[in-house]
Amino acid sequence: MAKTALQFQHNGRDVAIFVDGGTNLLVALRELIGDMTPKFGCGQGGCGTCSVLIDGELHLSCLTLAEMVAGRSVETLDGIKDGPNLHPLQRAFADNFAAQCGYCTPGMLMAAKALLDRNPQPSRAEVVEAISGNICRCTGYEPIINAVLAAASGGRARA
Amino acid sequence: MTRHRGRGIASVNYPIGMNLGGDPSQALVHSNPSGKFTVALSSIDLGQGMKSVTRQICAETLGVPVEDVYVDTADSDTGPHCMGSFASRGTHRVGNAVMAAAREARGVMMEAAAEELEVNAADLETDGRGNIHVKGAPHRSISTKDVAIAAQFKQGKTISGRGIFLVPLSDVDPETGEMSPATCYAHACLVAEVEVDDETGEVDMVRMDSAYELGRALNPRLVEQQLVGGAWMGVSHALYETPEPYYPEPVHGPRDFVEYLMPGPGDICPHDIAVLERPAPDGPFGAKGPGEMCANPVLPAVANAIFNAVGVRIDDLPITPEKVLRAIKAQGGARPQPRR
Amino acid sequence: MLELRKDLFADERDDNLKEIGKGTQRQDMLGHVTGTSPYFDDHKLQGMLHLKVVRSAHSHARLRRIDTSEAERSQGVRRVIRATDVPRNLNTLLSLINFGKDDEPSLAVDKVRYKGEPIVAIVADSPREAFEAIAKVKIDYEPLPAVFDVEEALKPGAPVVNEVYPKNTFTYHETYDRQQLRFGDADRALATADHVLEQRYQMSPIEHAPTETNGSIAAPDTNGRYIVYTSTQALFFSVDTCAKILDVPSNTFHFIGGTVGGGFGGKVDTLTEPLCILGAMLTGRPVRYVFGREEEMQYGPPRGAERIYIKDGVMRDGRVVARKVRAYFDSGAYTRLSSYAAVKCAAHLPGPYTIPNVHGDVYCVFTNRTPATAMRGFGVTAMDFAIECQMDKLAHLVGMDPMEFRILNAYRDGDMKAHRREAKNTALIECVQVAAEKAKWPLREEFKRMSSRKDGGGIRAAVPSTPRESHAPPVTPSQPRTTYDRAPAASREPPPPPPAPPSPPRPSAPSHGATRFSSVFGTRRR
Amino acid sequence: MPVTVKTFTSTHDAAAALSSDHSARYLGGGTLVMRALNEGDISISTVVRASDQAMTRVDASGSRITLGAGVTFARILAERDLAFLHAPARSIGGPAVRNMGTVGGNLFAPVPYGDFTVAMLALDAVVSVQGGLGGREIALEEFLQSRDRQAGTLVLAISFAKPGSADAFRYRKIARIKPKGGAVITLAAHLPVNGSRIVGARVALGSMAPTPIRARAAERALEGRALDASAINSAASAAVEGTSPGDNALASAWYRREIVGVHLRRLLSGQE
Repeated sequence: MAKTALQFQHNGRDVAIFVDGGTNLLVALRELIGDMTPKFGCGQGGCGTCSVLIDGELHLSCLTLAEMVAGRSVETLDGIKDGPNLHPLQRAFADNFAAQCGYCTPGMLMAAKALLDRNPQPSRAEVVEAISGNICRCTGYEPIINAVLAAASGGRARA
Repeated sequence: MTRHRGRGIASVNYPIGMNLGGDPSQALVHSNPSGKFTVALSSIDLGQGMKSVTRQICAETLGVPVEDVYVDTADSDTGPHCMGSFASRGTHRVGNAVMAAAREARGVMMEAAAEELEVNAADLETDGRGNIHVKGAPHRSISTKDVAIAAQFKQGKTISGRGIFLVPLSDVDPETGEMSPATCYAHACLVAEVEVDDETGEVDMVRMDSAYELGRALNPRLVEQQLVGGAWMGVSHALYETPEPYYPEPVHGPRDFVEYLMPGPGDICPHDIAVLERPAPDGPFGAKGPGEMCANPVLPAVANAIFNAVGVRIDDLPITPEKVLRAIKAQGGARPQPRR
Repeated sequence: MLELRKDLFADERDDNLKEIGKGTQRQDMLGHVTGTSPYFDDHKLQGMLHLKVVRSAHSHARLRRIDTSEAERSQGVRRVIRATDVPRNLNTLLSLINFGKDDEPSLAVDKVRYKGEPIVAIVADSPREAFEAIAKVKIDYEPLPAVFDVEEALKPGAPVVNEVYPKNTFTYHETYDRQQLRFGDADRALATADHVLEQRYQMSPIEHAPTETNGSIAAPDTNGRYIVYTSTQALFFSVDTCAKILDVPSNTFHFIGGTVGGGFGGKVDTLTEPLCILGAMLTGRPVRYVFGREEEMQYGPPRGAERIYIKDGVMRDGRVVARKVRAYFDSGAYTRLSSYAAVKCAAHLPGPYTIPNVHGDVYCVFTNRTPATAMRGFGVTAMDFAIECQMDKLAHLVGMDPMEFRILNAYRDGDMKAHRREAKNTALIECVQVAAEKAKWPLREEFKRMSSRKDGGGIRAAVPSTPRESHAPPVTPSQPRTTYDRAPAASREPPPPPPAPPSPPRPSAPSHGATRFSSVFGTRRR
Repeated sequence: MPVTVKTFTSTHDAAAALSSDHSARYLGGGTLVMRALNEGDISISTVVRASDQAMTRVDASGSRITLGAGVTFARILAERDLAFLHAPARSIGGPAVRNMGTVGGNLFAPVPYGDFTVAMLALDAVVSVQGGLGGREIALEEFLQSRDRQAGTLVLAISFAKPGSADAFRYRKIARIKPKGGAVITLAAHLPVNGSRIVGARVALGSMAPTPIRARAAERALEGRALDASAINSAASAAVEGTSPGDNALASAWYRREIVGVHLRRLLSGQE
């Protein structure tokens, strides 16, 4: 069976891969590009740990047909650092101890980034809404909410 | 429509480590020639902080800064045997094994330092900042790095240590159940406040106040992670979760995170926590283990709070709106109890 | 918000420490926030194959015929693994510590005992091709009557779930159908108590729901070994379980794990590793076996359900004088770890209280559902729910404040616990006091002054006279748990002697004149 | 066999491809079809897409509103003219699902999904479909009754009259999990008022039957009356009439029947 050629921007870099029909973006990123930051959690759209930004919008890579990102820009957690420097959200997650097992963290960070990119000063309710598609089984969400609020206010102090 | 508030409490204890003991864990600690230490374990970090807490235990025991220690977990070729990460045994069992290994390694390190400083090892102490000096004479000092280099290249010593911790297996009397289940216990008491809608049976969490006694909070931030996340899981168990909603009838089992109910970020409530420390005689620096017991008091505290709010006892988990509503209807309406 | 109460028990601690007690950043935090922490599935291996299992459509059925011929010819299929391909296709997890009998196959042989039980494994080039082959496996089932309720399972004539345990209960001490706890004379104390309250509690099963599902990747390594990346919570448990099932020395494997996306007890069972390694052995290629989310939720083991009956005697002054508990762990179709939890549960009775008469019977019961396993608070969570709801009802019954009621009954240093060990290092009273303070819950002065370190022991340190029961056999072998190793395949245990008959599941009728409460709380009867 | 992806510029060609291949499914936002593929649904072997821009068009300027089937919930939330639909759009999934999920796909989403369709049903929406033989318009209620047979047709758009006032349309999703949870039940009401009387009341319910349904008895109780306590109470008591809810993981049929009237009363009286 013929594979389909696919070109897109991955964290600002042009990439070209060949995909089988029906391949989802999560598999394409992990297995064909080698970007392991988006995780598989359900394949159903329920956990958000595979979240990526497509043209700046939050999407679930496991429910995205890889071919649909042709010519578009895909941003993953692997791309949010500024060189060796952590993104303010990454710093805030660390400062607020907002990760335990760490498996939901990539998706949480992308969901939070999608929020702050559009709304740099969100309310707590807006933060709650922004991460509502992401499941965390460890933290009870409170430190994650605090981390996003801390990153938004630019401060590092605990909320 | 009326919403009623109520408060309920529960107090619990929890045994630390595998029941009856017989669950050993081992650790290996060694230094590289720069005086940096590696802890080799086969224990698992599944988010509870195994790597971090054993790192602090090792650093404290060696007398070096935490930055000088790195914990490598879960490689069956390099990490010695460990029963596994369960039964609240990580901090207690693995922590003790790491302590034993670090103590042995520290002994060699102090001997090597003594040889370099030409003093008796018993007269030396660590400053916790990477130096070893003569007690009462801080100027007669050598860095752990220089000790490591000397041990490796001059003295031919390995700065390393082996540790194991084993609580011997207890017998169980089949007739009376006489046994030694655990060597120490953590404790907790939690107050839950809820609001119950008497027309729909919906229960909202209002707040929680709690006290947890954990022997020693080796790292208060990690303890907080467990207690906050664990209480969330307790609420989840109390009000939401089940893979068999019609148990024991095996029907309508959830298949995804929409059907499997767990509180979302909009369902959480403030939780004020106090941590008490009554050191366990056999815990590493007195520590017990907060990981498992943190959820337990929440379930009954929530059930008891619902009774206080509307006067119904739900003895069947999870306490769904349906069960609350059925019980309210069966008693002819909400019967709020005296406000506590 | 977390507050450290350093003022309490300060005389028992040396707080002059350098690293301990600091809120040091987690060693793994940088890895977590950069997405570089290595989970098992983050290993990309050349030419990886994908393993999926065919699961039973029935809760209980005989397997008449399994036809895999069409599946074997299906596109992309590298290997179909059947029960006969598994070297030692019968295991129980705790056999590593000599506890229990092998009762569970990796792939079902003659019958299936729960819906979703693995029957055949498919190893294919892609997940899609594995799914297509699964649809081509033809299984001829003969459905059998199933039992789902723990008390139904104990009735005579109930369907036998697992022939290794024909009474549908785990066998303790090679004889008993339950773990007992006997301390004092609960029946006599109940007869003289001011109030008696008997209640039924039901804990639901719980899914661990870690964000990372169970899984492993196994690959042939150099020099005839196999490298295995795994989500296990217990590395050597998994190594040794695989060595036993695959009948090879444990150093055949190089297991790598240690960074796991949540477990909560759901990753102790070595669910994927044996078949994954077998797939690698049979194909000579790397094989990946990862649970889908629905598989994780429905066929991955849950925290087991528990049904608990508690009958308490309490005096008007609030002292609990007797506690009688009967608990049933719903183990599902196989033992896994439920047998262990029942002993832990018995040890936990009667909760953190000093009660002079305690009587416990804890059963591990087999039903036709997904086998249960450990979960956070294993053996205790459900019992704490039951005990603490019961304590609240008792306080209400005698008209006491529930906090003060707990302080009154709390165990203290020097007290004798029901498993006949002295209580030491207790701190329940202080927890209640501090929680009350935090919650602004008023306590009377005398209760504020009470202490775990005062007024324990003395008469409370005694082991009360405990009547022997007539049904008990004269010989009482000790717990058959001794070593961590595996017995040679030849030395299978002989069939066990018939277990003692289960006690009747229904509460016995009131037999004395004290004030009683029916099982519906608050309905007073004479 | 790998899946074949066929992308067409014309909806006509896409519809023809769909109707000629029983293993073909139309891929909208991916939340249904990609999930099915991920979970091993081998009945799907062809995925059909259409790049026609009409599929993503929003026409909200006049009194009749038309939403292309490919319009996402995020897009609706970005349209000020569609403010009355923001509550149902926001009740779908989390932000990522709203960026992906479409109005057309929601018509096919089984319980406990498909909340937006409940809102559409209360607005008497009409579905434009393109079959193998041609296009036609079907009332949404009729479309839902025959939904199982619609897999081979391509939904192009959905249209409905804009409510006369912001107050005339009400929507509420009862979920256990906040802010994103599956529906226990979903309620939508369109109550156009002429003078002080309701004319053409529409009440739609989700999770009270296998597909969203209209609560006709509740509608009758409101028709021609002012929206006062008495009318609201009659509608609330009648809400359960004609429904056939099922048990599922989120709630039982019993519970749904018990609370549907309570929540309808709260919705109509503006209570939380």
